[in-house]
Amino acid sequence: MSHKWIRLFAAGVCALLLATGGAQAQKQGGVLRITHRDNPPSASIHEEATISTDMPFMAVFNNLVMFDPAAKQNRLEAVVPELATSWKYSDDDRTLTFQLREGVKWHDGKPFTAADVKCTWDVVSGKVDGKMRKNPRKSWWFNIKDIVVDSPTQVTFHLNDPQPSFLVMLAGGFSPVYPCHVPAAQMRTHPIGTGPFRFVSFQQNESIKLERNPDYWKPGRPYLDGIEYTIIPNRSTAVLALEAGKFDMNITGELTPELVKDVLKAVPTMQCLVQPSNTEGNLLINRDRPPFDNPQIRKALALAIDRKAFSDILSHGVDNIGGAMLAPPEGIWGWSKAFMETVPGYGSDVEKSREEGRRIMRELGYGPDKPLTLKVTTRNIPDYRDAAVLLIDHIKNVYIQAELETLDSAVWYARLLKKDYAVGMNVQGTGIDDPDVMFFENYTCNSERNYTGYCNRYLEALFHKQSQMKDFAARQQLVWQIDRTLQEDGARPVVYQSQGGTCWWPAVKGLHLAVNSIYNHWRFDDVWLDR
Amino acid sequence: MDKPPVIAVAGLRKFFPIRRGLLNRRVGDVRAVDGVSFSIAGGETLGLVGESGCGKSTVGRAVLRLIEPSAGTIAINGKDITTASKQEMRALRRQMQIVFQDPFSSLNPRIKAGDIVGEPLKVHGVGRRDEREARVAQLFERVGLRAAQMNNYPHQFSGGQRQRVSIARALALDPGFIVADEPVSALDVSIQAQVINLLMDLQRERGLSYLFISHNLAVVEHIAHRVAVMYLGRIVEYADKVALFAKPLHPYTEALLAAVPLPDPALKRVKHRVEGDVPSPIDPPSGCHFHPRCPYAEARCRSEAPVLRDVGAGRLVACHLR
Amino acid sequence: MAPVLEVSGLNTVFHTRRGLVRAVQDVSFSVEAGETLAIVGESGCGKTITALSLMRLIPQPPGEIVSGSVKVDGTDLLRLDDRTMRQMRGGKIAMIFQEPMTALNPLMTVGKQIAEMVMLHDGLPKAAAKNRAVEMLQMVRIPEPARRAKEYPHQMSGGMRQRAMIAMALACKPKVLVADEPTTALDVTIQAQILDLIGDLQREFGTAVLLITHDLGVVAETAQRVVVMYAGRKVEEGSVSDLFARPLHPYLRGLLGSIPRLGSARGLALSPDERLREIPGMVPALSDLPPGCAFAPRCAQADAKCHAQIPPFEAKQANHFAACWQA
Amino acid sequence: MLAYLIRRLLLMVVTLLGVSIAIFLLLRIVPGNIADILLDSAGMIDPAEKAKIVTDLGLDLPLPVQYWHWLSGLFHGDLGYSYVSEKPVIEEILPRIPITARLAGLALTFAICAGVPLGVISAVRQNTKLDYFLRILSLSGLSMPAFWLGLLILMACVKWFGSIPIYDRAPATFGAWLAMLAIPAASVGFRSSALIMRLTRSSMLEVLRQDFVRTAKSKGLSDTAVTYDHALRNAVLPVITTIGVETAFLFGGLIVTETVFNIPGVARFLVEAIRWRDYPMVQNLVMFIAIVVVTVNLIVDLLYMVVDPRIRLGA
Amino acid sequence: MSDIGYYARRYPLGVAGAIIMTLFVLAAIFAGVVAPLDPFTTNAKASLAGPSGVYWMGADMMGRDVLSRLIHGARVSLAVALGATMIGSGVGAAVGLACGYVGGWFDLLVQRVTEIMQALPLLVMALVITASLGPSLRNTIIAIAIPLIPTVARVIRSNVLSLRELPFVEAARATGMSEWRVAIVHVLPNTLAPLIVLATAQLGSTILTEASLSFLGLGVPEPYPSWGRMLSESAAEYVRTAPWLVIYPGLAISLIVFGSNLMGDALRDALDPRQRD
Repeated sequence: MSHKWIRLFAAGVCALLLATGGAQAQKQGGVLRITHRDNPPSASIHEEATISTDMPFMAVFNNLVMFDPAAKQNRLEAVVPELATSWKYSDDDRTLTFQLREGVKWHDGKPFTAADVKCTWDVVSGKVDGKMRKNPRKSWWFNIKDIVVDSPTQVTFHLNDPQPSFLVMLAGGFSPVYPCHVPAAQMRTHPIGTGPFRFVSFQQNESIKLERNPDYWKPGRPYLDGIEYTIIPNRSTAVLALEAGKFDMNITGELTPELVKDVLKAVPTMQCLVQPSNTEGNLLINRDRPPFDNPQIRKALALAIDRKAFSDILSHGVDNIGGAMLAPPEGIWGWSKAFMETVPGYGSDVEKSREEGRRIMRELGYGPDKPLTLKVTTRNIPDYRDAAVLLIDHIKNVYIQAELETLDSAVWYARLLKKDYAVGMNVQGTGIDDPDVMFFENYTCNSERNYTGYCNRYLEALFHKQSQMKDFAARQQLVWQIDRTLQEDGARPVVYQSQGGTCWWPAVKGLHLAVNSIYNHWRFDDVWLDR
Repeated sequence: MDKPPVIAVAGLRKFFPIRRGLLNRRVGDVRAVDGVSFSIAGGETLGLVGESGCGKSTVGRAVLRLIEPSAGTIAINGKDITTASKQEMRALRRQMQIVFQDPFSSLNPRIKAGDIVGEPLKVHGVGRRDEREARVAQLFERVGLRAAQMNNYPHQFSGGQRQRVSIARALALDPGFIVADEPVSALDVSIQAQVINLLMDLQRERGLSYLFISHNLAVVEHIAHRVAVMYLGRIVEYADKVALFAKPLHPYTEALLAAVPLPDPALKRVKHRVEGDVPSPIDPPSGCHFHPRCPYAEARCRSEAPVLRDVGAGRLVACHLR
Repeated sequence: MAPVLEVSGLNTVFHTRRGLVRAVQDVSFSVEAGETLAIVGESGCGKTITALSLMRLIPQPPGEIVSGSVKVDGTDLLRLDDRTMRQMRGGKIAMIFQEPMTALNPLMTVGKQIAEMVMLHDGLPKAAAKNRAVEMLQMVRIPEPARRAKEYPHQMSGGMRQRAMIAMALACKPKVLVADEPTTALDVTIQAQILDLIGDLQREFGTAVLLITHDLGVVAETAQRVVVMYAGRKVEEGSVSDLFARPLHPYLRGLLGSIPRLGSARGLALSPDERLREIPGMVPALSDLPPGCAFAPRCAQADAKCHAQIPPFEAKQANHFAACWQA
Repeated sequence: MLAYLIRRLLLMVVTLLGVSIAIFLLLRIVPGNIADILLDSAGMIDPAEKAKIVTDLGLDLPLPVQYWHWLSGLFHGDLGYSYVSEKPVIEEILPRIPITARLAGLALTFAICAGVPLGVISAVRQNTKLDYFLRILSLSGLSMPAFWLGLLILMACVKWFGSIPIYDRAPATFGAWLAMLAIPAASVGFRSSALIMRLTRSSMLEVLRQDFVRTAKSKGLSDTAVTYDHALRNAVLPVITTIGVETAFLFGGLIVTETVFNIPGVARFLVEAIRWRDYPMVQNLVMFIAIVVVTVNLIVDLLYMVVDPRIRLGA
Repeated sequence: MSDIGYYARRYPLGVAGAIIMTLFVLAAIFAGVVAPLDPFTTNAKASLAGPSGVYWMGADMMGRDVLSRLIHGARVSLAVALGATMIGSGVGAAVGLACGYVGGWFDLLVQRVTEIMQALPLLVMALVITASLGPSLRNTIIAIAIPLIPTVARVIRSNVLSLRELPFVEAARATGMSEWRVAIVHVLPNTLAPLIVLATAQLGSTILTEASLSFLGLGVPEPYPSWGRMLSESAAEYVRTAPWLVIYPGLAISLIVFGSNLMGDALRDALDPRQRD
């Protein structure tokens, strides 16, 4: 099977890279040229929720803590110091104190202190109005009770409840420390960080340029003189330019597995990794509106989906199949294969599921001559449309005759808010492979991202319960159960978990990527060019 | 002569504004028709002659109020139509019709000849459909076409036949007065005679009055009873045909007559040609418009415009010298 | 005196949708230096095509000069190669057209258009050619010729334009001037001026003039000899006095009878109430000619023979030819 | 003459004012505004935040007030700030203009240089095999979508050179610059050249039928002299007029071409700005385009006057 | 019957265009019968299958038959072309007629409006309009039709103005006809020839505009297979791997526009005597 081959190859390349990475002497200099897929809405990571902002600007900043670049999976155990030199939990696990690095300077020369940390999380947790236009990850920080600056080099987070994953969230690429003295508006156009690279320019739809920060606190880093992102929306153009050597790598996860195969055919020495892109396609079912107020119909709909076909078509079989949480082996919290077989609609015998679905529909009075007609609403973006087209094709099997309605991005959320849809095809990404992020962001009753307004108080209690659990195995079991309930309830049936490819020339050295996140490894301070 | 003339025109003017400059202001006028008066009695033909640009066609249209005259009065059968409303005008059109010069553009190419001729009847609600058709057939026969040709489109006719269709259309409502605007000048010589004869026959039969506009003096001499000669928007001479052609009084009339080539090589005429071109009506010469070309012009002609005055026997001339 | 222009057996056809149209059939004539020959006929009789054939300006295709010869000073134009023909055009045989407005290039000054001719044929340098243009304009009696030379055609009146056309045509003193309806678009007073001008210049240069017209009045006043054409063929030829006094062909007789004559009011011609004599019917389409004499269907004297056979063009009297079985 | 110019300029102002109102209103009809877009880019946020954005940007003001703010800003030379990049609009637009201008200039040059001579040849050789070939060629030019042609060119580049032209703001050599712009310019200019060719052909045929061409021939001028000295000058007059119309059309071609070749010019930028509901950007860009179109039309008219004495000197 | 032969000889290119258009029209009408496969059914196994006996022109990523989608796509292109041209020409003609007839302030106003519309590139206007109406077949038609109106209106207006001066119109007025009747009976029918010529010429450009809009992501949405969108989707990824996805839709667009242009040319030659060569 071809996709296995890719994975094997990618894994091999990774291993090789890691093995040889340390052996060679690093070279100083050179500009890393990367293709970018679209125009980032702004340069402010805290205000955006897309890789388009996260990847190019992550190198401008530092976090308190980060994932060990060498660890292939982003998880609690892999969290290592960055601006924080050490951290310590109180006995009740409700306070977390960080010792901060000394002598770190912002790119504008001002010193970095504990106040900056407090400022940043006061704003993102919504306690203080930081004049940000948007704050998309407020739900991540529900557990912060208070932040106290103990001294310029020490800061303490007071939490409502114990939360092991709190550190994980701090380690993610979406959690940089922002300077207190720079207004939010400037962060959107000209970000100031402490990171290895300084912001130079951001030309809309054209390019993003970063340059080496000579005052970086990590001695001898970074190796690169700068990083240049060129925005090329057309994937094939980007790939051709990459192959032609006009770029060193492409923006992460943007190549389809099919394209990766192509790149490798054209340039066999090219390094490529196909990995989950932390995005999943799911169904938004309007459970407040007939006929989907009937759980039976929701179930029939879910039973019609052939997840394998989605994976086969959208990624030539590479896509993971799973629930809300990213499936293993890359994912930490996803169902095991055996467990998945027990979840309705996930069984390997699709025909059986569909027969069940048809039976349900017949009981409700539908049939081949009297199909249920409805509209499948989705955004006018190819990824969304493709999935929706497949969905429409699949649900024909349970006597549902659907028509596609595509919406402009500008109207999509307005329609969702108004609950003006029957079934929506949605694609969404999650910054960190962690149940706290997934559940609280998407499934709590009052989260902004809970598009369908799914609200299950019992499950919500379980969200909190798992959040506080320290024992991994037990917590994983509970997460599986929660995920199963979510799927069975048709909260937002997950259809596929997509994979994407990243390719780079062998000259790019010291690049460390994790398999369960595309958002967290773009500091580029270890990367060097062998030219 | 108690009966009022079929048409009486007095002081007719038609100025076309000249707009120039920033605000498209009216900076002057083309005095296309500048004070023209005449009348035509029943069964009479008035020939209106002059060279191109003299305003004769404008007179023809203004008389019918196809263009609105700038000043002057027009009376049809004693009734002043100058102020008639659009509605009234439409009704009045039954009494007056027009025949145009160009036999190609004067018929709608997309309408059958029969319908073209029948259209005036339809517009004025004359008769039932079959009655109208019969009448059109009758008209076709009268102007020398076959009734079967009613179903033909204009392009299926020759120039002379088209002009016959035009005449039939003009006759449809049985008007008393017809403006014939150069009706034969676009026709071949051998066809001209057919149309002229037709027009004259119709006049005799129906007592029609014609305003016969033409630049061809020979044709006018043949068909008209009285003749008005126009130069640059004004009538310069107005006389009975015989008198005019026998002895033109105005130097312009004289020049015109002298210029017409005669189809008779035996006639060796003394040639006295006028010099120069017809001046532009936008900026006509002062005084008598003709003075720059007039071999007899005096100082007075340059400064003072001569009025059209009676020189006896109903003959009018606008010249200081005659 | 030998004729300057000698046309014999000219046949020009057009290949059209409806098939072959014989626009000019077997036309022969000659013009001597200083002489004016008029070709007269109604629209579609082939007179303009004859003129264009002489100049070899028939658009090919669809037109084609099938046979015949056109000799200017003994040189047969129809046998010349293109290059030599170009030298003849304008140099030996020049032409003026009906519409002086459209016949002049609107984007070129009148002076330049004349100078171009002189430069081409007399090889004059530009400055001299310009002077020559002004001289020519003066010769055609255009006031202020130097100023007028710098004007564009649209700035001139119709009469002036036609004068400029004449100046251009005569600039290289051609042997033959073909004038195709030169005054039809002009007013009578201007027409008289232009005809006078052509006559004067003709006398001065000894040019042979071929005058194409439909106006019998113009013919009578300007031509010495006349060719009458009908449906692509010559039907009558003779001196102007013979033709007008003793027309032989019923067509010409009809034409002369059908035109109203100036002076009728003075008793010089028809009496006012007399009807004009009509020629019945209409000019036949060249693509659809009757088998015999083309005029037969309109001819009161036509008999069976007329309808069946084309009459030969032959001398009926001394120097007076006609193509009619009845004459 | 002066009066004519002033009149034209005044009419231009009226047109531009009309354009400003039209685009202002059209944008307001478009569902969704920048707040929705920002909400989208963040994957949905707090409605309160959305409301704040709307207030901050003055999107809740009455439309006439918003319009007046924009217009009065324009008169002071202040184009406002981009909603997306939050940079002054002028800074966003200015650097992109030369890119598109060069591309358009190159395309137009190509179009004229190829279109006019081929049109003349086609007309002079009317109904020959060459004419048919050129006519079919020009019709194909009019039939191919510019972006498809661009894609085909890209595919050919990949096939033959293994590479494709990637836009670079500062190419090393003039040759590189030309190569980089020439391909997209040719792909967008092909259509214009086809149009100009057709127009030249028909206009030339029309002129060649006219009396003065016959006069020129009767003077003994060679065919070349007749074609080029007499006919062509008359024939290009209508062609000049279309160059004005073509500018507006060219811009449409540039939108897709810049997209296909990833050229960061104003044309593609406009599409992005519309997608982002970046009102200040779209409004000012559209105004800019309208000014260019109207100005080009004015220049074309003036050019026409220069070339045609009938208009220059009054008919 | 001989007429057909005549036209074939007189306008060989026009006849070729008519044949192309007829084929497309037939394909569109009988898409359901002609198309070898269902254009909507996805098939994981055939994803990106190259041209073969089953998939003559290959299959797209979803395993849908390209040929069948092209055949069904003809419906979209023709619907847009005919719809937009008819609306554009109809409204344009009405406006032009009204301008030429009513004159005065109405004419001035409309002229200003057309100037405003012509100051905006057609595609830009269509872009903004589709954006404001939302993507759908109907809205795409409207968005493409609106920018056509000023062109048509201008041509018809000038046509009406010159027709108004023609003697036969004057003659109609002289019979006492009302102005409106003159306009409808005498003027309007005589503008039909230029209108048809113009409309045919526009057919092709409307197809191209729809393709451009769809290429840019607006235009006719799924499930209608629009050629422009087929191209834009494949252009993004398959320029090299699956060239059949790029070549065939582009070919279809070019061919139909080519056909309509050929036809338009011949029609213009036949209907507009001035243009006759």
